[in-house]
Amino acid sequence: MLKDLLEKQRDAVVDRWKQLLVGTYPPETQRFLKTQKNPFANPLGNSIDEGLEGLYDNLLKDGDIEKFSEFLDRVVRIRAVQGYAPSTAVGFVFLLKEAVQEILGQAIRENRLYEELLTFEQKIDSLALLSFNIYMQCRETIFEIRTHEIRNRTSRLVERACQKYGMPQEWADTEETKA
Amino acid sequence: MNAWTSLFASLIAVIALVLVALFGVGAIGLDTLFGVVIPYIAIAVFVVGIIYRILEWAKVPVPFRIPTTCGQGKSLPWIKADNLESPYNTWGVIGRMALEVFLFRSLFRNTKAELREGPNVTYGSAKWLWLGGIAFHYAFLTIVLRHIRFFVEPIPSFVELLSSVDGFFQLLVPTVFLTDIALLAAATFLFLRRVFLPQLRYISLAADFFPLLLILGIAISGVLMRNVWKVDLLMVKQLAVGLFTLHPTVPAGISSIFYVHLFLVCVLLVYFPFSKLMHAGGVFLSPTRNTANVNRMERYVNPWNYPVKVHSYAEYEDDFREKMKEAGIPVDKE
Amino acid sequence: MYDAGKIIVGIVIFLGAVAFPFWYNAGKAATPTPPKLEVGTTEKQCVESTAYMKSSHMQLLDQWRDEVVRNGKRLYVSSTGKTYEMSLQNTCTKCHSKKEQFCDRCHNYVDAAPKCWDCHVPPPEKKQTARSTN
Amino acid sequence: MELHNLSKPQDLMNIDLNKTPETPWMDTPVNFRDGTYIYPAAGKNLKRLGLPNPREWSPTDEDWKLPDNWKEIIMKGLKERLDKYRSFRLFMDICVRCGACMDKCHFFIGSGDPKNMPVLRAELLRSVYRNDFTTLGKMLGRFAGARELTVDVLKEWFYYFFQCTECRRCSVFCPYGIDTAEVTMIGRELLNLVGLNINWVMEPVANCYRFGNHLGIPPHGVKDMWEFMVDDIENITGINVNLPINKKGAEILFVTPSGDYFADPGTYTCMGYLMLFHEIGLDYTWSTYASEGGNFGLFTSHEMIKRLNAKIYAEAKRLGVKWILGGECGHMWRVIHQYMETMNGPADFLEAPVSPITGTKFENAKQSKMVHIMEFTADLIKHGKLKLDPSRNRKVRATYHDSCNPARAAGLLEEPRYVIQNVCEDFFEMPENTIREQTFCCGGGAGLGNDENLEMRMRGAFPRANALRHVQDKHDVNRLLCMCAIDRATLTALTHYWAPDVSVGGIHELVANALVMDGEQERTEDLRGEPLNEEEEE
Repeated sequence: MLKDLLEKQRDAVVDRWKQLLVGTYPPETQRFLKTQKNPFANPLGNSIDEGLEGLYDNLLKDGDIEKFSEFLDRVVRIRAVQGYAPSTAVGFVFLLKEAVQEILGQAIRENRLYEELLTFEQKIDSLALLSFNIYMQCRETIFEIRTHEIRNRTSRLVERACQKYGMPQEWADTEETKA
Repeated sequence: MNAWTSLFASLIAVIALVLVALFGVGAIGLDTLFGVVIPYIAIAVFVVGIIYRILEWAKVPVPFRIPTTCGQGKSLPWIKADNLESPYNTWGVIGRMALEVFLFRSLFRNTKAELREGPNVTYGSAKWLWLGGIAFHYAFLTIVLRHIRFFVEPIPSFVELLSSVDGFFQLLVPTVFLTDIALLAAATFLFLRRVFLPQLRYISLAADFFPLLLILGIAISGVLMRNVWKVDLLMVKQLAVGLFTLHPTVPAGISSIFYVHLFLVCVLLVYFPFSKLMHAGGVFLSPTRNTANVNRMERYVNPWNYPVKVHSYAEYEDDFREKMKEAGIPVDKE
Repeated sequence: MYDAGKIIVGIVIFLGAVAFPFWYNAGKAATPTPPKLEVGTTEKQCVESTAYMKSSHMQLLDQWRDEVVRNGKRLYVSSTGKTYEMSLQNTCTKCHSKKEQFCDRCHNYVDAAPKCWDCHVPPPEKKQTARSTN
Repeated sequence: MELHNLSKPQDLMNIDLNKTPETPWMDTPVNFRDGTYIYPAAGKNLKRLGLPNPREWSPTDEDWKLPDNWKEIIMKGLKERLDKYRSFRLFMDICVRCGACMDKCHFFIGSGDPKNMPVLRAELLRSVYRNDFTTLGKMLGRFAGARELTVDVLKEWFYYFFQCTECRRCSVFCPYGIDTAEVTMIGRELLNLVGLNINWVMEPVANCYRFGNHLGIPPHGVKDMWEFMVDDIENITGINVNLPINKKGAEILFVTPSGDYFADPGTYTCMGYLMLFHEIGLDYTWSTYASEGGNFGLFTSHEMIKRLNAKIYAEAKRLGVKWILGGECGHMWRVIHQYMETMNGPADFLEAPVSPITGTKFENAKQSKMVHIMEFTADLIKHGKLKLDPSRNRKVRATYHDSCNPARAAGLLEEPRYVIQNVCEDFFEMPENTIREQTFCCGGGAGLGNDENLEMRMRGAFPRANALRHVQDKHDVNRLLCMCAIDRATLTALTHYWAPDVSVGGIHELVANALVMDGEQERTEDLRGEPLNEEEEE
């Protein structure tokens, strides 16, 4: 059974997956990410660890979508602001395929577990789609923050102006009111 | 030039220095040059160089009091102020500096116990830097002090005491000094750390590898001379005392390994004032550590303080007077 | 501000420390000449060459002690083929009878603490000299 | 690229499993991609301040329109500063690159860019210093870690010195106390000499210079804002608090960052001050001229700090007050605590501050004559001068973010905690190595809190956010308190992204919520206009 293999080799596969993901950071940073274990001194490495482990475990026990989202969020939320191309930001999900191939490839071939592998990989694909959703949410949040911030910065002024000159507040930001 | 090039360049430089001494003394017999002239030059450069560098710093004023406060500052009487981390008087500053200089307080901050995955509380890797650093510096200091036995006659009792404590375990003959091992181990650790930690390798310059390798060279030649290729200590001391009594003599036949050791020491002395090794003097002058956190309490003068262009109230009122009056804000000129 | 006073004090301390061997020696009127050793015998040849004895006698003695105490061997064959009894009292101090003028002078000069006298009794006439010089 | 080349994800992600040898940092130039740099200062702002080389330009341009003799200007400027600041000269000389600071910078931790390691940030400048000012550097060049100043190096400076929030966290861990903030400050001064500055710093500076506040609001506008708050307060409490403006002969001049009266959520804190001062009957005044406590000069040059800061003493003198009280702000307090008295003092015309309510002498401020509001309020509470009802803040489960400057430049650690614990029932500390002197920056200090830099800010704020999320998960924390106007703005963005459901606010907002005022109506709303209790929401 592929599932047994995945369970037995859990640490090896997850480690390899982490390794591949950490490989997307500059070499000087990789060691820091790998060795500093204090979650507050190294939040990035810690989030990657927790995120990938959580995802893997939930893949094995067919966790629900909320759980997947929660763990994906840990990793994607960071990568969404680290200046990566979208593909790089969410593509780490596919690296699991690579890790499985490397660690379990031989065993899969020997036991002819191709069908199970196909099913497992389909799950990984779904995970990738899910991670794209989360990525987009994060990006939207960023833009939302931008607009919020600009509004907050002068919130009182706008409010006061509206009050004083009798403008309905919802007009304050539109082109018509400026003209 | 990347870190590897720097590393190899430094290594080659140190090896070349060893060869120069071996060749100079062993092959062409320049004992006097290596035993007298170079040591005198080195001591002179060391002393003058360090004083020069310190005066260079001293010439530059500290325009502002800028302590990095690492604890509660002095404010209300019922709030406990931390005089060592945020000093509010001279004693606090002295205490803070002493902790910094003698115990490497700031480096030690790295070393809190931390909770790792799993049930065990363990220490983070950073404590090794503190440990390596402090072992290195104290071992070096002890070794220098121990060497006084070669420099003076009669030997002061504190030096004898130091040697007997250092050789406490009386392992092997001649007794192996603990500080020799500590220095070798610490310097090796600091060196390997630079080579194998990618982050640290990335920031390392030849100027970082060279002094470490040089000191390792000094330590290794010293240990070899003591425990393997023996030298005649009577002659060594004769040479050293000769230097320090200003009656230089060069006894014939001191083995080349001694001159290698001495020459590397001389290079270190000459290199010292012009390199990062000046941190030894600089640490005392660092304004973020040696200024007290009393900025609002006591006057501090910047010697080059100069008048700047400001937008005065009068100009400001001129800009807005009418509007201010309209809004009922008091104005100076009606 | 400059803190000139404090820096000057610091420099003076530094100078004092670095110059320690200079002023300490000057105060004690030390000379570069090492102490004269009195061998205490007319014998020209020690168990091994003088140069070897100078630099490595401590190791030879250490080796002798181990042979005698641990292995019960008492005879040493030197590099020249001569046989000696491995004994501090019967061999070494027979010639080097003046501990103070020989062993101590040199050992004190370079501050090397021999462990010989932890167990062994120094040669007898040394005591007399000690008394007479003190 | 053909499509089949895309088939392997690691190709797309540029993962080279056999990493090529590192390019040395000296030879890795900056890549100005959109969203990674801050917009340059508009020429008009430089002109207003009389600063050099005003022009329109963009970091993505090949040609930065530098003056022809830019190199000479920088070198002269560098020499001048080496002779004026011992800190700077020393920090150029004594770094041993031990690496203690490497992983202490929030930007490095959050972004992984090695040039964000404090040591390397400083090396950017040090390498040039070595090349032109040290014997070994001149002799050995690259072997001594020296490199020539080129346009590429200058571009690198611009990129990375405006990617440092001058938070001083690295300085806490440095065995020689090397403070990257000092290096960054000088680095920025040098850049300023050839007209390389960012607009988000220069515009507030230019505005503050002329109008007295960052947004460039004229006096009547400022007064209007304050009156607006007075109205709000009246709606909530039924009390019309007094609002003294530019009042000569008042006992105390009050100065706070303008962020507190224009920007949410600082406004609630500002209302807090008004209510507190009214309740204790303080004889004080606001000033429209010195209406800015914040001082973006700190992010420009030492000279600019002085030019902007001069207004505070000048106004205190003009109004004839006895002493000055300062509001909740971060870098403002670095300036007031560490620079003001030296730059613009001595303020002999003022008196050593004494609290008119409790009689406490503020010994620690006897020379500069300016007291931090947290000291003032803590003293009031200690003497039982305030009637407080912390249960009015019962919806708030608070944690406290030490702002960098009050923590690491003034040592103000206990006062805010004392006040918080007296006005709020549920207070939880974030993990030990992320608070007090080890506090993590909000990611937006020193002029970096702008829109174009948002992603970099989010990266830099991640270490702080991570600690916040920890107390959010563990203790249901829903309010991040801070005493800094920049924090109040930037932490809001931080929580929005990293820890939704946590709001941000100042401490005096909570003080005013809890403050039982004489003759007030029964309060049903907090200062934010939200119901005090859950039940009332329905």
